[in-house]
Amino acid sequence: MSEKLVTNRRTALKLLGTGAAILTAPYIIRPRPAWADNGILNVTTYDKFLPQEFIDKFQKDTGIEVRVRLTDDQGKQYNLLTAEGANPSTDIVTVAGHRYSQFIDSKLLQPLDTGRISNWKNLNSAYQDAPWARINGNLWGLPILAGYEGLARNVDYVKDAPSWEIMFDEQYKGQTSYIVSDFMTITMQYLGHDGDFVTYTDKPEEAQKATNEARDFLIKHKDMVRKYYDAGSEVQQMFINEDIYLAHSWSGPAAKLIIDGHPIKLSVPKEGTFGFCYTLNVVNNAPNAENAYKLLDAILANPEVGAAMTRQSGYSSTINGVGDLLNERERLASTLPQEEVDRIIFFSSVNRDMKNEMIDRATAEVKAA
Amino acid sequence: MEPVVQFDNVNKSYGGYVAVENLNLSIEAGKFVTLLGPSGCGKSTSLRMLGGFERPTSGRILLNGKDVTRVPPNKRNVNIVFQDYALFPHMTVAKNIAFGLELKGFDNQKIHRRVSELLELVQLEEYARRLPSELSGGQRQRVALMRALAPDPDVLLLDEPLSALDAKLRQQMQIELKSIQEKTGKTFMFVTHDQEEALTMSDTIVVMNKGRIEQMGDPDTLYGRPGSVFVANFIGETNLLRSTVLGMDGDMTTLSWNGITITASQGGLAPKLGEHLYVVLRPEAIHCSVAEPASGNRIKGKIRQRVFKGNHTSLMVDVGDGTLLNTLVHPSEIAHLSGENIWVGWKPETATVIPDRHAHN
Amino acid sequence: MVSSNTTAQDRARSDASVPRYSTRIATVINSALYRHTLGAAVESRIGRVILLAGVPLIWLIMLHVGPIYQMLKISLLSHYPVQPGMESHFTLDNYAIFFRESLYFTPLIKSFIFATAATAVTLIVVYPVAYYVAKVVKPQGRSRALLLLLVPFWAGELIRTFSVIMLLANRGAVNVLLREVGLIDRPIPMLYTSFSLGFGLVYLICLYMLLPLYSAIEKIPSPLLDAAADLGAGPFTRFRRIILPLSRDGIVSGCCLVFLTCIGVFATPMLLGGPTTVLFPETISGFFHGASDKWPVGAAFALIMLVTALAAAAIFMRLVGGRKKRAI
Amino acid sequence: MRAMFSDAPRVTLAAFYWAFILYLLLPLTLMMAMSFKDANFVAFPIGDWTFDWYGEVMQDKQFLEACLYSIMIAAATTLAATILGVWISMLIVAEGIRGQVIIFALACLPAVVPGMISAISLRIFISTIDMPTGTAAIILGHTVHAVPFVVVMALTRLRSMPGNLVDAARDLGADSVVAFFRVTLPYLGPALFGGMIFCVLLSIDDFVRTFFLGGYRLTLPMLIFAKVQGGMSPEINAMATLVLVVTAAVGLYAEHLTRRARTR
Repeated sequence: MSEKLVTNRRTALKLLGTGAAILTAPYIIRPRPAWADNGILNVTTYDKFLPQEFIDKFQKDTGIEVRVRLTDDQGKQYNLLTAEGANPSTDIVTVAGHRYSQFIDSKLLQPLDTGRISNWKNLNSAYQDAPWARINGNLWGLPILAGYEGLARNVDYVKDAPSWEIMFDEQYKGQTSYIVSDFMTITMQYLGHDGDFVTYTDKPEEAQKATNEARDFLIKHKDMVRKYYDAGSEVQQMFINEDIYLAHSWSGPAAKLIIDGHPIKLSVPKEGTFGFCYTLNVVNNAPNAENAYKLLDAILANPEVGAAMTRQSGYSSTINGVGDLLNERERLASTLPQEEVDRIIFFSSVNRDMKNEMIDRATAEVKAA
Repeated sequence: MEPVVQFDNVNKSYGGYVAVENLNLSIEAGKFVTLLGPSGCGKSTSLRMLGGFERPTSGRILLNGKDVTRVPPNKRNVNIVFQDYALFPHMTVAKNIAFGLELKGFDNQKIHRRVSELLELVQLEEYARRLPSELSGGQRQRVALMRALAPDPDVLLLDEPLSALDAKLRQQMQIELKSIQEKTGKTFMFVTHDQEEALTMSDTIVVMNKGRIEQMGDPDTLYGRPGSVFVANFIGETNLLRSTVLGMDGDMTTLSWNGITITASQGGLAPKLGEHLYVVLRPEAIHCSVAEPASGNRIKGKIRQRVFKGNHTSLMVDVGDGTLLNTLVHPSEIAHLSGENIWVGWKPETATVIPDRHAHN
Repeated sequence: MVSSNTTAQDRARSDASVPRYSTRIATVINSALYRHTLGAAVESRIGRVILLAGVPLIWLIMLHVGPIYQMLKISLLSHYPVQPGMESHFTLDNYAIFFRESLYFTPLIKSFIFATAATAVTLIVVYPVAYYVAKVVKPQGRSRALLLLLVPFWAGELIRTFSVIMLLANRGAVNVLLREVGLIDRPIPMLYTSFSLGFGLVYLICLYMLLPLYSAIEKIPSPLLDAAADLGAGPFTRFRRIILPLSRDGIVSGCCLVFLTCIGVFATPMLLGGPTTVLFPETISGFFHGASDKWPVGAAFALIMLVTALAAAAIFMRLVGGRKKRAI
Repeated sequence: MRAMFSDAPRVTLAAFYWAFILYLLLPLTLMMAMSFKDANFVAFPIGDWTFDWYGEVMQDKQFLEACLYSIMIAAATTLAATILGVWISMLIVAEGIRGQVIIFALACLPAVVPGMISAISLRIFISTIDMPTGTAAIILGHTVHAVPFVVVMALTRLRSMPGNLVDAARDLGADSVVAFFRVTLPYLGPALFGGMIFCVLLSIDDFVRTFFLGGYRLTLPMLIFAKVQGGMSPEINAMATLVLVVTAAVGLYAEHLTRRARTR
């Protein structure tokens, strides 16, 4: 009892003082961040998007060391870049179309100077200066893969699916799946509204009404759903395990199943759907922007890279000459009949804040219902 | 000769509670000293202060003449045997004993020799590699003792080390403890609330009550001539006869008790005429008989209760007005005491007077 | 030469019979280096306090409180990250949102119910296992029995989750087996339900219950059980009166670990849940992950969850753990 | 009669234990079986069997590097978290320190924060102290996450430690430091073993903190998550199987060694 260790106020203050001293110490000893080195290029992308042989060759040709960070999710990428603020640790990020404007709005990307990419001509002309790709007067990224939100079905159980209506058909109760936020916009289309909010400029009440209608519709048909999913690998697994027969799916994951020989078919129903591109983007304040352009140029010069990306993701490549490198099945999986292609609208960049706000909230409400 | 341990006006209080008050105590080397008292009397606190685990509120503690009041336990040459032994559960018996030696910086051979020697002393050689959890209570007790003895302390402190043992083992350990103390010649400072333990082993007993020393002396003195009602009550069974002084005669006092006149030894007290005193009368000093004893103090009584205790029988004798005297009778005599009415008697010199301190409390 | 050899051998022989004691400690603590640094520090009370409390307090304040403080700051801002040209000001609105709408309130309640249920189930399932390993298995076999329980956890959370999917899916092992045997002709949907979520969650976290329980039960002296049996106590009485109270420490810490982990659970185990199992962490993560990102609201909600979860754990510890009984 | 009754719980417990083992191992057995499937996605029925995935994994430089890197991080995390966790628990049980409940709550904080939030706040935090991302930052992040688990384990045991063991050590000449290392720490042994297992598992399993705090070197979960993103391929099962088999072998070997050391 007499050996009590009493922390009185003075010792506590001393401890705090020491703590503060240690806290500030790093400000004095400023280490030079390794990623700011000149001969380096930092890329954040998906697994197997950049083939090892390509990287090896690029490193040999340019003397630039390429460091790849693998990602699995757009949200994490976005949050990481945001948290890093003005000192990003990466030069190139891979952004999916539906996140595109969010990255741009948050000033995480820098405009793309196509003049610095001599192989820009190798990009499929449809993507070279597509209207949806130009935001605030600038091009922001190099489109590498194109995809769309499709209706995937197991053809052993679901013969024909001309309309999104089938997602609400009692026959397939408990056998469907979708990403809530994405399918919400499709449902708006299905119900005759504008799922991309382009026409709702200055009409928030109308937008809200349309959103609520889609929301209530999804809640009403909640028993149709086996599971709300987030990642492509989940919907693949559910199809393979026959947990579901029908799903709203991005074209890539479904196409991969088709390539692997599963009885899956992907279509664009008559109400239409949305399309998007994966883009490679140079990060705002990128420490090695110069090297980043060199890599983008090299990617365009080599259709093998595009082919690898297609094989890995299932999406179609935007780069000329890639189709020749794919086998029959791979090509088929990523092709649609022209009439269905015509139903695809690319995501716009108009009214994003309104759309995101309303859709996110409605999504939470659908999930919680 | 200088005492090994000296408590010099030591006080210890926790907040408002006084645990030890004005403790002055000197202990000679080689003695077996027992601090005896009920729980909460301050005996354990005193021991822990000597061990260094508590710091006195005021006063000094000297060890071999040196002031150690502010010296931490690891720097004092005293060792404790804890009540629950506090053996290190993850170390073998040998390693437990060696612990203090390792810290003293002995070399391996020397530690080994000392450990073997100590284990031999308590006949635990074969248990050297066992863990404490694999030992019996008595064995653990011995290991704890040896662990504390190993570093050769100036004083060995024992904090009620026998309380966790069963009655039979406890008696056995009392004898063993005493013999180890004699063999090693160490100063033992023993704390207990068990008067029997204290009487069996001690050279000196310090009776404590409410943080103060009540009386201090060898077992004979404390038993035969307790200095206070508390001591008389605490040590052994006793009859306390509240009496009034009628007169003095040399060492003896004549008193009036329960309507009769009795004589008792003064025991160093100087009684005044008419003063109220207690006469201490041990049960075994009382002689019971059918016939009236020829001499000494005597009174007629009725047997109210007989309690057979093996080697003797305890009789509760009503000597009038419901006043009961506790007496001890040998088996050889009990046969003669078949009736209810008997005489009780005792020799005057076997009874002592002590002051009536209850009046002050 | 010869003589020195023999003494060396002698020494070797005698060394073998003499157990080795740690004589180095004395060398270390008597060295000037030690005496003037650590040794001197523990001499004084202030030194001991600094030695004991210094590093832990700095660590706790910097790395446990620091990031939470960041979150607190963000949660009080109207906008974060602050965009150029936009003003961010102090507001309590992010907290008010939580109390205003049952949309966010319900998942929190659900989370608590869910975590409590998961904790209870885990405790009931794991307790007999821990007891078996700690008290029934012979000491020599104990580490092997424990090892067998530990092995599956090295596969990683994601892999274990997918293993559960392969077991419970419509074309998973159980359904395939039942169909082969002819018990069913349509698969039973087991996956993506509360059942599969519970099954998987217990599967993922039972270790956090197992180890504390094991270390608590293992400590109970076996003679105590024998003594109780000797006094005629049946297995149930023995369990209720002796084992259960003595393993209380383990139950409390195991339950806390599991409960706190379950409350904060997100991502992987969610792969097993159905459309109706929305938990609070998922709601929070929506604010960080959604397309319109709202860090301040997410941060505020995270703090609300943090405070309520810790409070729940504290109440639980107070109720079950009782007073700290420390022998002085 | 009596013997029968006292055996009944024993047998029931054993049966329960083995049922539990089955529960733990059955899904993993399926997972391992899948690693031999000759297709790009895992699913029943397995159909054609192949060893090719193992060949691929064994040659995958990325995989081996990621394993080593993860082991390195886990080891450093375990060491740091164990030291800090024990230190914090010592502070919590120390006599005379006030606000122990608060210290305990602070120590538990990181276990409750959802991974994503903890990762973001740590990322912002390390940039405010100007610490670069990379190995050190990952270890720091993992340690923060693992410390509460060590604290809870260590506290459970410390609370049941007889208080006078330390007194006894001090009495025999040990100062507080020696008493801690010779008595308290060994007494904590089994609890620390459990705590260290938690540390290793938490570190090896951690993905989101690693992603936010890491540099460009892959850890095992980062690799696996990235692979899963491209579809659940048997390749991932082969990786997990290899990790599992190797850890089980190492565990058994270590157990064998300690057993031999004990019987000798």
